[in-house]
Amino acid sequence: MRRAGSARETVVKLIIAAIKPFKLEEVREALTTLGVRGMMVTEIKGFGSQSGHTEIYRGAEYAVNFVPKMRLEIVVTDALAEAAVETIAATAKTGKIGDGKIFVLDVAQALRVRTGEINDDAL
Amino acid sequence: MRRAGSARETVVKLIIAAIKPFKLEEVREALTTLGVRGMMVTEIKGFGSQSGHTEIYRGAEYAVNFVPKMRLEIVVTDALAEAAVETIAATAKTGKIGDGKIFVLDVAQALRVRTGEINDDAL
Amino acid sequence: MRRAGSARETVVKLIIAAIKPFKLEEVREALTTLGVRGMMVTEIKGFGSQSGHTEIYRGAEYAVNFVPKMRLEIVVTDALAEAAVETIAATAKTGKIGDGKIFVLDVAQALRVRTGEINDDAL
Amino acid sequence: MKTGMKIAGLSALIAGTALPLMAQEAAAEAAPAVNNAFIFNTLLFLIGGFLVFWMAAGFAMLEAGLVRSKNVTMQLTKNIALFAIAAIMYWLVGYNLMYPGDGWSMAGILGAFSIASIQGDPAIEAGYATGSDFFFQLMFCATTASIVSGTLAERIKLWPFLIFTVVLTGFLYPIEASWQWGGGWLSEAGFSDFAGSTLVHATGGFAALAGAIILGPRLGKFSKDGRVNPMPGSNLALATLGTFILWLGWFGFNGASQLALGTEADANAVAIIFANTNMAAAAGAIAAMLLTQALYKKVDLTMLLNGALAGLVAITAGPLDPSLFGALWIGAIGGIIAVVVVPMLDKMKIDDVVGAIPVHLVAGFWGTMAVPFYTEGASFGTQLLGFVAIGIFMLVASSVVWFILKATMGLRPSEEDEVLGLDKAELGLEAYPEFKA
Amino acid sequence: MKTGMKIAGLSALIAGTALPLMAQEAAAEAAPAVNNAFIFNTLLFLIGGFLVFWMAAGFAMLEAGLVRSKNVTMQLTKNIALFAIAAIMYWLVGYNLMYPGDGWSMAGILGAFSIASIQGDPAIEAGYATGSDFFFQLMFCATTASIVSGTLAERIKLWPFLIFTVVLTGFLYPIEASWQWGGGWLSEAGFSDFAGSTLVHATGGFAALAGAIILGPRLGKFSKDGRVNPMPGSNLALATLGTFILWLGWFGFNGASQLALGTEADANAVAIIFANTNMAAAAGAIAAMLLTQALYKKVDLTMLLNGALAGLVAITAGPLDPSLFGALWIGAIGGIIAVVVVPMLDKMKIDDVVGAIPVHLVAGFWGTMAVPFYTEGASFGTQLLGFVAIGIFMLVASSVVWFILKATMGLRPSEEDEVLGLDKAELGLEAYPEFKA
Amino acid sequence: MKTGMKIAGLSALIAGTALPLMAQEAAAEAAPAVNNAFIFNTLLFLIGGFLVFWMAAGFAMLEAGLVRSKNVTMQLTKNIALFAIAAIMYWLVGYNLMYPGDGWSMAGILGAFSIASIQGDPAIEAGYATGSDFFFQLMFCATTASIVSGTLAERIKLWPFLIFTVVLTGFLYPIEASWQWGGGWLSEAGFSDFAGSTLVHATGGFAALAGAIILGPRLGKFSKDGRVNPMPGSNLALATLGTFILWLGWFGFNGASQLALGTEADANAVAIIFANTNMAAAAGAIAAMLLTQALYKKVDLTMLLNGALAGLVAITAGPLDPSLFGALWIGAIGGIIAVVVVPMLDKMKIDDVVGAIPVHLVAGFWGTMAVPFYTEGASFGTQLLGFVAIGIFMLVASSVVWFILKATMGLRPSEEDEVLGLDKAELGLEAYPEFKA
Ligand SMILES: Nc1ncnc2c1ncn2[C@@H]1O[C@H](COP(=O)(O)OP(=O)(O)O)[C@@H](O)[C@H]1O
Ligand SMILES: Nc1ncnc2c1ncn2[C@@H]1O[C@H](COP(=O)(O)OP(=O)(O)O)[C@@H](O)[C@H]1O
Ligand SMILES: Nc1ncnc2c1ncn2[C@@H]1O[C@H](COP(=O)(O)OP(=O)(O)O)[C@@H](O)[C@H]1O
Repeated sequence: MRRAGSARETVVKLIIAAIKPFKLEEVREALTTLGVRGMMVTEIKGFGSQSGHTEIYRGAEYAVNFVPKMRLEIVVTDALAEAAVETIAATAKTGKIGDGKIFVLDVAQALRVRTGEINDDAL
Repeated sequence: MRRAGSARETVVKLIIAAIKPFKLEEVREALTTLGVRGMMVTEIKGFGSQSGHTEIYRGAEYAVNFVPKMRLEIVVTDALAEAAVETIAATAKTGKIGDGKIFVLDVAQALRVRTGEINDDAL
Repeated sequence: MRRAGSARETVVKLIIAAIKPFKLEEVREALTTLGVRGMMVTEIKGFGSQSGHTEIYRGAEYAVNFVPKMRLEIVVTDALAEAAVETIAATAKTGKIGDGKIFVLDVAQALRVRTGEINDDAL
Repeated sequence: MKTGMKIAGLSALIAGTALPLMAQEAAAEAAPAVNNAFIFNTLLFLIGGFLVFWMAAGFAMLEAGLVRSKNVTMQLTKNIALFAIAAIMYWLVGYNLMYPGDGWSMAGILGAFSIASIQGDPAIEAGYATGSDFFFQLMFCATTASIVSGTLAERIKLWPFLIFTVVLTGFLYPIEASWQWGGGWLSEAGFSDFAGSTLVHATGGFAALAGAIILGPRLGKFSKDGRVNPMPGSNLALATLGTFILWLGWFGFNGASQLALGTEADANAVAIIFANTNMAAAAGAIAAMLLTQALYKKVDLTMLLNGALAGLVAITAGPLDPSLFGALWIGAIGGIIAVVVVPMLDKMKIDDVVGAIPVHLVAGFWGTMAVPFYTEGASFGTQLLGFVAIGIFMLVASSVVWFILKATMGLRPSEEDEVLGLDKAELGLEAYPEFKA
Repeated sequence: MKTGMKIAGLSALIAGTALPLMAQEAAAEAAPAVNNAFIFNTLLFLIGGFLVFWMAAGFAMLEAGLVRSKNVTMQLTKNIALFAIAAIMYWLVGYNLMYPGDGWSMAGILGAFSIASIQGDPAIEAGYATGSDFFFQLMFCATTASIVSGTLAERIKLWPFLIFTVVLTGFLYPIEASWQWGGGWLSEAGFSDFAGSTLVHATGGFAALAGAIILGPRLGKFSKDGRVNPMPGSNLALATLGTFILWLGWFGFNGASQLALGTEADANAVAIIFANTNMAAAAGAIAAMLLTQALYKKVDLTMLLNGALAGLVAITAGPLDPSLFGALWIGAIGGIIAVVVVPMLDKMKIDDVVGAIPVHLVAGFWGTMAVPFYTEGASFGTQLLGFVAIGIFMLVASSVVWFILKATMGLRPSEEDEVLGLDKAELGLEAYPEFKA
Repeated sequence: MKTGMKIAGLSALIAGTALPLMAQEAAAEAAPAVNNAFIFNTLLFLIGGFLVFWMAAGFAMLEAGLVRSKNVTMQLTKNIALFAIAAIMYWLVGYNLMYPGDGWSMAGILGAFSIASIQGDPAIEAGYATGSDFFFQLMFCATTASIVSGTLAERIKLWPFLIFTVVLTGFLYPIEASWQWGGGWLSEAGFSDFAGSTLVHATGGFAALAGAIILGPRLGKFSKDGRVNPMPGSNLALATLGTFILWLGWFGFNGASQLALGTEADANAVAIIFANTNMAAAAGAIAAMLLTQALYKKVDLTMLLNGALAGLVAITAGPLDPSLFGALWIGAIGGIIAVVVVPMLDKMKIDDVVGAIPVHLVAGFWGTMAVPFYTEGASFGTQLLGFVAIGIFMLVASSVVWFILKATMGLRPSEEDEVLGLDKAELGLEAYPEFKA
């Protein structure tokens, strides 16, 4: 197996996106059409400008600081990264506050457990 | 949209922190005061030195290897990163084992879905 | 506290792995033997080549796009990274589709909340 | 209470047949002996009544288990509120509208408009305590409303649903039920519906059907390409509990519909009804289980639950006369109906969240038509007549109400609210706030 | 069992009123005919008893649904354990302390100290089987204890709570209840509390109130700045199920408190009680629903549940005499009380997790004071006297017990344990271990 | 129904004992008065029957709560299906096999093979309605099957389990039960088992034990190094609800096993049984609670639940004769048995998911052997004989069936399916699809 790369050699990208839950299916389909073949999805509590509306429970008001969001992690080849980010941004967008964020990180190495393939071949 | 940056140009930081669940609210408030405007929170199972106490169920002993933790992901500007890390460290600290960890990663690009703003403006 | 490092100085590695849930315990034990002292585990929905089988509910067919996976995050010293990746790959492998992926990222800084120790000492 | 007890003890004694001494005096004063039949009949109504009350909880659990978690609080709210509404409306209007005695507003068609009263001394000659009859009958009215809430779940706002319930429990149900049980034109015509396959279950089913059509399906339930998108229930343990509760309550529903326990013959009849009711439910469950295994190569628990309920609905029109074998095949066909009709409705783009239409309407039709097989005097023609008449009345009447509500206050929440879930959007209260849905 | 049956069959026959032939012999031997009233009364106690038993499950589900998931196992443990303790203590001390007959230790104030016994031949003259009375009365004792557990949830350790339960079920409840139902001084004074708005519900409420004050609120419930921080219940489906269970059990609670079913008049009374009880619950639910909608622009299901229960508590002091309309407005006011008092307690920094104090104590007060509106002979003065007397006794007595427990073993877990949750901290067992809370 | 009512009212009147006028005529026509005992006995069977039916729901909830969430749908499916199967098989074969009357195929050993029928006029001389007896007895048959499903949970495929249930409910249970309750050789021998500690509970336990041994433990339950790996139940609220349901149902299980309510003596007996049954359950719960606290320094709710059930099983063989104190210590020992035997089974590598073997088999043995302490005529020798005889029969017979099923269709799912969970693997349906397990 190849030596786990140092920070210098960037091979693939990790895209982390927080989106509105009901957009998940749409985004997944869009990315599939784009050629993305996998992702990890986590249900998270999001905190941001959208947060902070108040609810009443048994006569007492309280602030809801967290809103449910879906967190996507997608590792893609350098080549695909930009398109993937644009696709997510376009599909997840409602224009209303709370649409979410997209972050891109560098991945030093990717590996497919089943086959041992690495980097681009692993995705 | 701007080209997703290579590893060389670091624009913003991703702070990943594992803390004790009951500290979440306190940490969130402290960060808000600091000027952090958003985060992603995930309930995780933590494994570490704290782990490994034993429980008894129906007469049989078993080791509890995982303890519930809250995992925070906060993307901040380079400028704010250090203060944010210090704030989390200070607020989450109880001095008892299991207080958690903080990790800082470089983010190549950040984007706000709603507006398309990127990097510092996206946060 | 030391200045949060820029992308240039890579101190430790973050290993992100998506594996089959029933492999979690095995992998955890293998990593412990290897000397890994902590990790964060998240239950996620995985999307990949394994996905897409169909189910029937009340007479209607539907595709199951997501399969439950365990997502591991392990921060290790540069020195340990490669061995850790190999261990996970070896232990999580069943040879069947859906075994999962391993991604390695560079971490600019690590900190132990309880003690303030950083980087290698924090793990 | 204890002090009361002492008195009770005495009165009991006096009531009790004579000890040598008192005997003569008693005879002398010609003290009228106790009419035990009156007590037995009243007791049957009360036991049957609390068992049918329990069915309200059954519907609540079944429906809460079959909706998605984001709509559970709303479903629970609707179920408990609709029961409370039924309890009040049936007192205010329903009871006398359904049982006008000789006070018909339109002979055999429209009953009396007056508030129910149960106070006063026992009317021995009636054979039972008025209060026990009111209590028992009220539960049937509530059951009818419970059926509607399940079909329309996850996409109808709280208030329009509750207002419909007011009309249904105060007017629609009492009117159509008066035609038969109030001694109206249908009973004259010789219609036979022992405990209400048509009068209660199909009636609720028709109101639900009208609502489902006018309301439309849940967002995303049917894709443009005609694909059906299942939305699995969030808690099958609750759904199963609900089914067990309904099964239990049904013994009161059918058994106490014998309306008398004062003679050996009545006691024997109630016993047969209990046994037949149980057999029909069991057969419905087994039939549904085998059929889903055959059709889909796996057992579908939700269909099995529907099958048991469909078996119960099917036997409800005539639980006394069939043999156990009769109950078995009548119930089994009910179970088959559930399995077959659920996907049919999907094809027709009618979104019935819990399968109430197959179970209560279609199996109710089957049960009504099956009566003549075992019950002398019942004819297929009259059974059909009754079912169709009530069907038309309920479809028309409830459609009118649904349309008025749609035109005035609107039936559906905004798309965004529906996607978010009614619990958060309309009630601001999640049923399982700590569990990640 | 079957063999037994044969004999039973026979005895039944002999018991059965005579066939021509046997008649004379029977008469000859002056064989005393069966006292059916004895059987009816006993049956009423047994049916009422198992319905009230069921309420223990109702409290368990209601409370388990309204606490946070980290304290569910503890809440379930407390509820089943407290019932078991009540069953034993009521036998060991409570029953004869409450029903001393002529064996008062202090006339009208303190009953007899002896263990309950139910064996032996039936005491026909009593009018009912002793065992059935013991069974029924025991359930009321347990109910009183169930009320306390909800208020103090999430922050009291298991053992001090259970020890308090021992005292409450063995002594406090039996003593105050003896004053009225045991034929003590309150009944002499003319106090009227048919099924226990004061004797059971307010009593439990007072014990809970004393505990809540001495124990203090849950950590984080009230911020320094006086803000109230809601802690939403973890499972509203369970809470709703619990409410339905309580509603069902209440028919036994109030209905069987008539204590006799052997005459047409008694049967009629029980029927009226069933209907009124149901009406009061429905009215309480509707009133709470409308009021929360008006106050908060949305329906609060938890308030609706509290409202139904408050309606039930309110009618409990006098379920027989009011008309259905009377039951309606008495119950409705109960529901309003629940909605209004819950936030009031918060303002007073009294942390009542499930709203037991508004529902059982305050609505119990209302129900007690409402009796004179429909019950002849009852006076507002005496009603107030009884409520206050019992209130003082319960507040003082339970405060003493709570303080002793606090001083000796301590009532609360460590802050860290409370934050972690009692399930993990004290029981090492989560109720929903697989679900991410 | 209402129309029917009118007639009922009349018949009731005629049935009712005479008003002065009618009296003579009545006498004249020698109109046979109503046999109230027949009605009381029938009513007892029906009430007892629906209470025992409810136990099926109790087992379903208890087991659904004690398995891991990935097997909940399967556990629910098995529980409702097994009840339905029992209902059909008991009618098809079981009832007459168990109660052959004089139609034994082999005197005292093997009953009659014929289908049960309950139609026709009431057989007054029998003392009860046939349908009510069938209904009641059927529930006992189903209970036996419910016991098996819990032990074998999480690792047996649906169909082999259901096929075993067919044999168990159609043949095994009816045969062994006929030996005693059918008036067979055991009853001749003087064996005493009032409501079935051995005939129902131990019998189910033996079938479960044979199955558990042949099936083997769940994957990962026991590590090679002999360590036991607990697999905590997924929903303790459901498990507790199930226990409350079983506790409630048990009043019918034991109480109605008196089989008669037509005399003061019978009513008194039923009352004593209710009280003793409750006491034994309470004592079992408390004993288990104290013992787990002593052994493990913390209360284990699941053991407390097992303890209550073990107390109930223990008193079932003789709920009438013991004093309340007798019920207390008999039940308490039952509770202790549960706590002690659960880990013993683990040591023997027998995987009993819900603790059914300790609760139903071992506590059933204890209850059977405890009978002579209070019941005259019962001897330890005969009790042992009966238990052993039935134990051997059930162990051998069910082992044969289990082996045949293993050899033909196989009992276990693939390792991968078991790891994935039976819900997804075999049923393709999750019980809590939205909650992250
Ligand atoms: N600085 C941040 N770091 C990490 N996640 C963030 C950050 N800011 C926002 N998010 C995520 O994005 C979601 C949407 O952000 P929010 O500010 O609410 O709306 P918008 O993206 O429209 O400005 C948040 O719920 C949170 O999950
Ligand atoms: N090497 C690691 N990689 C990722 N997360 C870790 C690592 N070590 C610890 N953690 C996280 O930090 C939490 C606390 O760590 P632990 O060792 O238990 O206590 P402490 O941080 O006080 O030494 C763990 O539960 C885990 O979630
Ligand atoms: N491009 C990707 N980015 C992030 N996670 C991925 C990606 N591809 C796969 N995964 C994760 O790995 C899991 C297994 O991948 P899959 O393609 O199903 O099987 P295999 O790894 O054997 O090819 C997926 O369920 C998903 O959680």
